[in-house]
Parts: sequence; structure tokens; C-alpha cells
Amino acid sequence: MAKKGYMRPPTLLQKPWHFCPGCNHGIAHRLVAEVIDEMGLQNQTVGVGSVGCGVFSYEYFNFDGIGPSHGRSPAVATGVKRVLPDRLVFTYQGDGDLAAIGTTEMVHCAVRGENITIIFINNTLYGMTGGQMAPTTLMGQVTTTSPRGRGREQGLPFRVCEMLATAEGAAYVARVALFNPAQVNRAKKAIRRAFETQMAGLGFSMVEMLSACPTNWGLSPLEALKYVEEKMVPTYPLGEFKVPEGVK
Amino acid sequence: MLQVIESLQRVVVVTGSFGSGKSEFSLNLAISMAEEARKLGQVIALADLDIINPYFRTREACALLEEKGIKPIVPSPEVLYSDLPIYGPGIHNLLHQDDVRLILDVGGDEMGATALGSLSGEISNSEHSMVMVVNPYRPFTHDVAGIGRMARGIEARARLKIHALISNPNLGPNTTAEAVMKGHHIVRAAAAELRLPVVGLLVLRRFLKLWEDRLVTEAGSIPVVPIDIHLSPWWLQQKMR
Amino acid sequence: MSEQILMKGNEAVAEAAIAAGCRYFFGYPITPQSEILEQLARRLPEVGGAYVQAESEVSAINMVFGAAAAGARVMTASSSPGISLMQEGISYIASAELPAVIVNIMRGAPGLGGIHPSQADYFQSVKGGGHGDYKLIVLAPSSVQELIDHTILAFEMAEAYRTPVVIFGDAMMGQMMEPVVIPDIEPLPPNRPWATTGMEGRGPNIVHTLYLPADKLENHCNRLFAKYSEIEHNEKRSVGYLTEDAEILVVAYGIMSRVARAAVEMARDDGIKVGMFRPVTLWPFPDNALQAAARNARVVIAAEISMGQMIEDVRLALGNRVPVVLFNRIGLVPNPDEIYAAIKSKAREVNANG
Amino acid sequence: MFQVNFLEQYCKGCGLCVHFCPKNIIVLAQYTNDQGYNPATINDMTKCTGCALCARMCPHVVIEIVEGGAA
Repeated sequence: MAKKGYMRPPTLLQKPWHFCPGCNHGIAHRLVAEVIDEMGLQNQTVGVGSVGCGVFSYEYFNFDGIGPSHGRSPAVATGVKRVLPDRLVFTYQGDGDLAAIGTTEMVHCAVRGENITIIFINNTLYGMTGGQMAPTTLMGQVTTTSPRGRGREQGLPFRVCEMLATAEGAAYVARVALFNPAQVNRAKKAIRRAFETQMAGLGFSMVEMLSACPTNWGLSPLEALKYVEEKMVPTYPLGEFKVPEGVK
Repeated sequence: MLQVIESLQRVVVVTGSFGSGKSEFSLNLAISMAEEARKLGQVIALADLDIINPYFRTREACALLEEKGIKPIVPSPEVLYSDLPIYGPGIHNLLHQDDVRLILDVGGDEMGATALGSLSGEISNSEHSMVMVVNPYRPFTHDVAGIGRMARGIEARARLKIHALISNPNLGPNTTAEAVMKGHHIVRAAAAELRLPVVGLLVLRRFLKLWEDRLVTEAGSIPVVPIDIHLSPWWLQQKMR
Repeated sequence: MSEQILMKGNEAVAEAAIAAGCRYFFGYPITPQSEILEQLARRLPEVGGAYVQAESEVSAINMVFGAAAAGARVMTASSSPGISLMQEGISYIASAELPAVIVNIMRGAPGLGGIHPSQADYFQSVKGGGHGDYKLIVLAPSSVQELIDHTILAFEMAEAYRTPVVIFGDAMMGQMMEPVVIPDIEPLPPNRPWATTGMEGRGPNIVHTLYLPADKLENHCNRLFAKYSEIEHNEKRSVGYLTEDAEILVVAYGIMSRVARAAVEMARDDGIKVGMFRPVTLWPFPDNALQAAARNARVVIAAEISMGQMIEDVRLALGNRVPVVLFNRIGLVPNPDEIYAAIKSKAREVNANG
Repeated sequence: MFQVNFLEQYCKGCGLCVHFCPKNIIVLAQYTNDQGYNPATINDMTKCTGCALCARMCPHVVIEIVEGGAA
């Protein structure tokens, strides 16, 4: 590849997304594909999807994929990884899938130090089912099931990275965002580190991506990026919460 | 069984692998003791210490024990058939009453023996014999090495020493005289390795009737003890077809 | 190991799985099946496999899903309340057409119930359990040796039909000890060109259960049911005992068939023309064989440790031709005397009606 | 000299590339693609520096950039 310039990663199949205009899922998919190609792991990867807007991830990636039930991806990935310990095994999950129905599976995957990676797309709501409140919905945020804005009675935002970083089995935990090119570059680096953590056999890794959902937020794609930067980041601070010695 | 009883101290701790026949031996032992005890004014108590596996435990034979004048030490009725890790009350007291012969039927394997650990200090201070029932037709005690591992594991968890082995070689309803003798050899070899005596060879009463002469000759100085089955229903004891 | 050995049902299932080439087990402790976990936790690392204790049965069955998708021969085991938690995953495994073996050592239910022997999960596994149109092969062994043989058979069937297979035991079968022989077989490694193992040398393999277009969904279900017809054609299994001239037929499976058989022998000694029919596969239910076994029957007794579940399949198979009555106990395995008494009383009725 | 290729039929006209282009050379076309969106396009390719910020932010992986003219 030229020093400058940009080519579509070969691991991403050439087909149109189902994602809405400006949806950050597309950026996240592309970053995962780029890292897998750069690490030369296309033939050694098993991707585990989820239920939510990321449900068709296996249709877009050009590697082996599994579509599991809602929230159970970390358990499914555990089964795959125990059988194929030398493969790159990752899950791709949204905040409803991971932080609500799949909390148990995610927590214990980290607690066991399962040598897999979770790519976690946090867009503060259930995108697929029409924008209902999620555990990650911001205080005051209006969703179809918090019509007056999320208040105390609907609970408080759930910071997954901070929690999982306390698990001894978690080796790499980072939160990144996708609201400008610099952040996108950082996000890619985090995915790379997470996958390197796994391939070095160092334990559980997770990258949370703060991700825009223009359609359900009722914002233009550009306004949605600003919303991530101005509204989400204060609640969900960016950074690496845990980095193993081996990948620093 | 009388010879076996004579070789044992006042408190008898019965251990062994899962399914070795501990509970059936404990019941048979208690029933034999009870026949003698009536003459001597002794009390026989049988405590079910099996907190690991909630099936086929001595507690299922309470009615039989009471009928024979044996005091069953089991959890209260509400939790009798639960899988809660509970054993009956009063064991501590009984350990130190000179006029009580106490049998402790312990859970299987080293896991089951763990429950003894909490009582090991008090058991050590009482006149006791700890025996390990061995059936060499059970998977983890099928050879000398396996029996040795089991014995050491039980001793470590129970924090008590095994004093003797009880040989219980059988294949349930498919037992043959040859199987008994072959198995008994393995138990004796293991005992020699462990420097422990074998104080009894257990044989199902209906089989012993058929093979008594052969087995007694084979067993030499080791008493051959007839055993009745109390915990498994008769229709399961029929020969497999 | 081809000598006789004395094993508990639960231990036997674990050893049989290893003999069948299963190297992966995912489970969660529950009485009365925990020895399966304990045994495999000890044994699988010795044979180069992995045992993972999941945080719940929900996770365990999804680990099974992942391991099966990755091409492994895999098993889980639980008991009634735990099997309830697995239903979601079982529906997905059936839909994704993954081979897997699920052992249910049943205990008294509903709710937390008790830890007593039970056969009350018949509807759950034979008629449904999870959502959607699917079937499970359900095997009902009646001895520790059969637990071994059926565990091995279950892996073969799961592999041949790419479908989950359920093995029914109960608290008594899991705990009772019987002499057995573990067959010395050399299972072939799983042959699964469709597995998600990393795509070296081929295009991507996808294991999924989502069919959004209506026509694709319909095709998928039709394909599943074509497979189920094939299973119904090939795999109905049953055992008859003294059915030839039987005017009274006792139908029972699992541990209850052992009791029923003893009761039938007692009644035969009295000269009563009674036989026993034992379904070995509960799905596919051996309806043709039952019809043949009941051809001289004037009354059929369905004996179950439930409030009456299998009896519905007995009635479906026999229609209105012969009355089908229930003998049942809950919370225990009855003594043969009780079924014997039921047979006697039916024999009197049959004779009275000439 | 760079050539920016837009996979027009995949573009959903979200405009993120338009916003993040430091040279302000990307626009949304007047016409629509098969999906009904106004696809992104560049009229004056000579001003492209090949920074690829547009491609980096494109959520639909529409943009490829090659150095040295038409590919």
C-alpha cells in the first residue's frame, strides 16, 4: 500500500451495509477488519456476532463467523476458544447485548480470564429494536422507554470498562471513541493491542467504542459525533484502563 | 463380624471411595454390635456424616436402626432429604461417652472425608479406629496405586490416620467367587504396601452361602463377613440381563 | 478398559463420553448430576480436553454451542431446573444444526422441587421446551450399562444428524451403582467441514440461526423437518417383554421400566397375561412397535414418575382402541409391589368384563 | 497526485467525509444513487493530499484512495 492513500481491507466483503447513514458500526467493522488484515489473521479468525444492530457482522466479514443468541456471545466465544486456543476469537456486541442481557456472560468471561476479545459498541440505547433505554443510556437522555429523560428511577449509566478492569483475569481494557479521525486512529490502536493481548495468550481483552447512532438520537451524522464528544465522553471517560506488560 | 468388632476401638470411623460400600458396612456393623450391646448395656450410635452425596445414605435406614435399638444420628426431619451439608447433632458428646459405641459413616473419597477434618481433634482424643472400605472394582481404587492414593487423600483431608482396610470386592449382582478372590488379592497387596491390616472380607450373605468354603480357605486369617444390603432396593439387586 | 467394573450412573456417563471421543464439557453444579462434572473435571485434562465450569446453565449451553460450532464433540449435563435454563440455547443448537449431547438427570419439579427421582421433564424435551419448530432425539436408558451405551449412541446420532440429543436419567439412575463394561472403541475424530475453525483453504463458514426473509425461514424449517422425518424413519427404538399374549400391557421407560419388569414377573407367576413395553427413544416415539405390542391388550397401564406425560404419546399411538390408564408416583421410585397391585386390579376388571 | 474513488452505490450521503476533508473538496452530488442517496464525490481531484481522513471517517467504506492518478 502507498504511504498515503487508503484501500478497503480485503477482510471486509464488498457489499452494502444495512447500517443507517452515519452509523458508527461501519467504522468499527472496518477497524476490526483492518487490524485482522494487518496482523495477517484472516484465516485464523472466528468472529462471534450478537443480537442488535451488529447482528449481521458475520455477513460482512470475510472470515468464519457465528451468530449466537442475545447476550451469550462471550459464552459462545469461550466454547470456540477452548476448542481452538490458537485462533483469534472475538465477539462484537452492542450495549444492550453486552451490558444488559449478557452481563453475566461478559463478567465471568473476564473473571475466568478467558483469552478472547470483546469489541463493545456503546451507543447508549437499543438501536435495532427502535431506540429503547439501555443500561448505558445517559442521565436525562430521552429514549422510547425513558420518554421524560432517564432519571434516577430508571437507574444510572453503567460503566463496563471500569468494572471489568477490576477483574484479575482482564488483561487489556480500553474505552475509545469514533467522533473524529484522531479518535478513530486511537480506536484502531486499541483493537490492535487487544488482539495482540489475545494472541500472546495474556488473557481477556475488551475495547469499548463510544459510537454514534444518528437515527435513534434524532441527530444528523455530524451532530451525532458532537454528541458523543460532548455528552458521552464526560460520562464514559476515554483511556486504557488496563494494559499488560507484553503489549505496552 | 464379631471378629471385626473385636479388632476395632470404641469409636469406628468408616471411610472409603464413593460407592465402596461404606454405608452398607456401617449398617451391618451397627446391627451386629447392637446384638452384643444389649447384653452389655451399651448404646450403639450410628452417625451419618455423608454431606457430599444425598442418596443411598444411612439416614434412609433410620427405621431399621431404631428397630434394632441403634441410635441414628441424622439431621432433623425437615432437612433429612436435602442436599444441605448438615450432619446430625450430638456427635461431639457421643465421642466422649465411654458407654457409647459410635460409628461414623463418612462421605466418599477425600472430598467426603473433609467433613471429618472439623472433628479430627476430638476424634483423636477418643479411643477410635479409622477404617477404609475398599472395593477394587470401583474406578479410582482398581489397583494398588489407586488404593494408596485414596488412602493418603482421605488421611490428608480427615487429618486422621487409617488403621485398617476392609476388603469389599464385589460387582454387585454380577459378583462371582473368582471376582471376590481376585479383588481381595488387590486389597491385600495394597494393605501390604500401606503397612495396614485387612480386618475383614465382606461378601453378600446370599453369595457367601454358595462359596463359603472356598472363600474362607482363601481368606486365611482374615474373617469373612456376611453382609446384607439395606440401602438398595431388591429389584436393583437382580442379576443384569 | 473392557473388564467389568462397578459404576454409578453419573460416573458412567462421564466415562462413556470420554470413550466416545468427547473432550469438551461445560456445566454447572446441580444435584443429582454433580458427579458428572466432578468426574470430567478430573478426567478431561488427563485426556487432553477441557472442562469449564460455567457461571450458569445459560452460559454452559452457549459454551456447548460455541464448541460444537468450532468442530468439537461436546456434552453438557444438568438436572431439571438447570435444563430449563438451557432451553434457549437448545433451540439455537437445534436450529444451527450443531451436534451436541445433553444429559438430564431428572429430579422432582416444578420449581425448585426436590432432589428425588423424577420423569417429569418428558414434555420439556420430547414436545418442545425451547421456542420454535424443532425436535430433539431423546434417549431413555434404564440401567447404568445403558447409560454408557446410550451416551456413545447419542454422540453418533448427534454427529450423523447434526442435531442435539438428550439422554434422560433420574436421581436414582445417576446414583445407583451397577456392574458395567466401558466398551473399548476408537471413535473417529469429528468430520465437520462446515465448522467455524478459521477459514484456511476455503471460504468463510457461518453458523447462524437468523432467517429474516420469510421464504428462507420456511425453507429452513422444511429442511429441519425433512431431517426429522428421516430420524423418525430410522431411529425408533423400543424393547418389548412378554407382549405376545399380553392382555395387560405396562408401558414404562427409564428406571420405571425396571420396576415394571419386576412387577410383570410377579404377576406372570400368578398366571396373569401381562407384558411390558419400554420406549427407548422417547422422540421419535416407537408408535408402530407399541401398536404391535398392544395388539392383544385390553388395557394399557402407562407407568411414570410424573403426573402423566408419556401417557399422551401412548394414547396418540393407540387411539381409542384400548383404554390407557395412568400409574404414577411422585418423589420416589415405587416398589414393584405397587405396580403389581395395579396389574392385579386391572386383571380382575378384564376378567369380570369377560 | 491522488485518485479518490467513491464506491458510489454504497454511499449513504451521511456527509462525514465532506466535514472532515481539510481541503473542502468533497461534496454531495446533485444526483442520487440506486439506494436513493446523494453520494459523495470530488470535483477537483488535484487538491487532494491523500490524507485519507475522509476514508477514515466513512462509516460505509465507500472511499478508496490511490497515489498516482486513476487506478
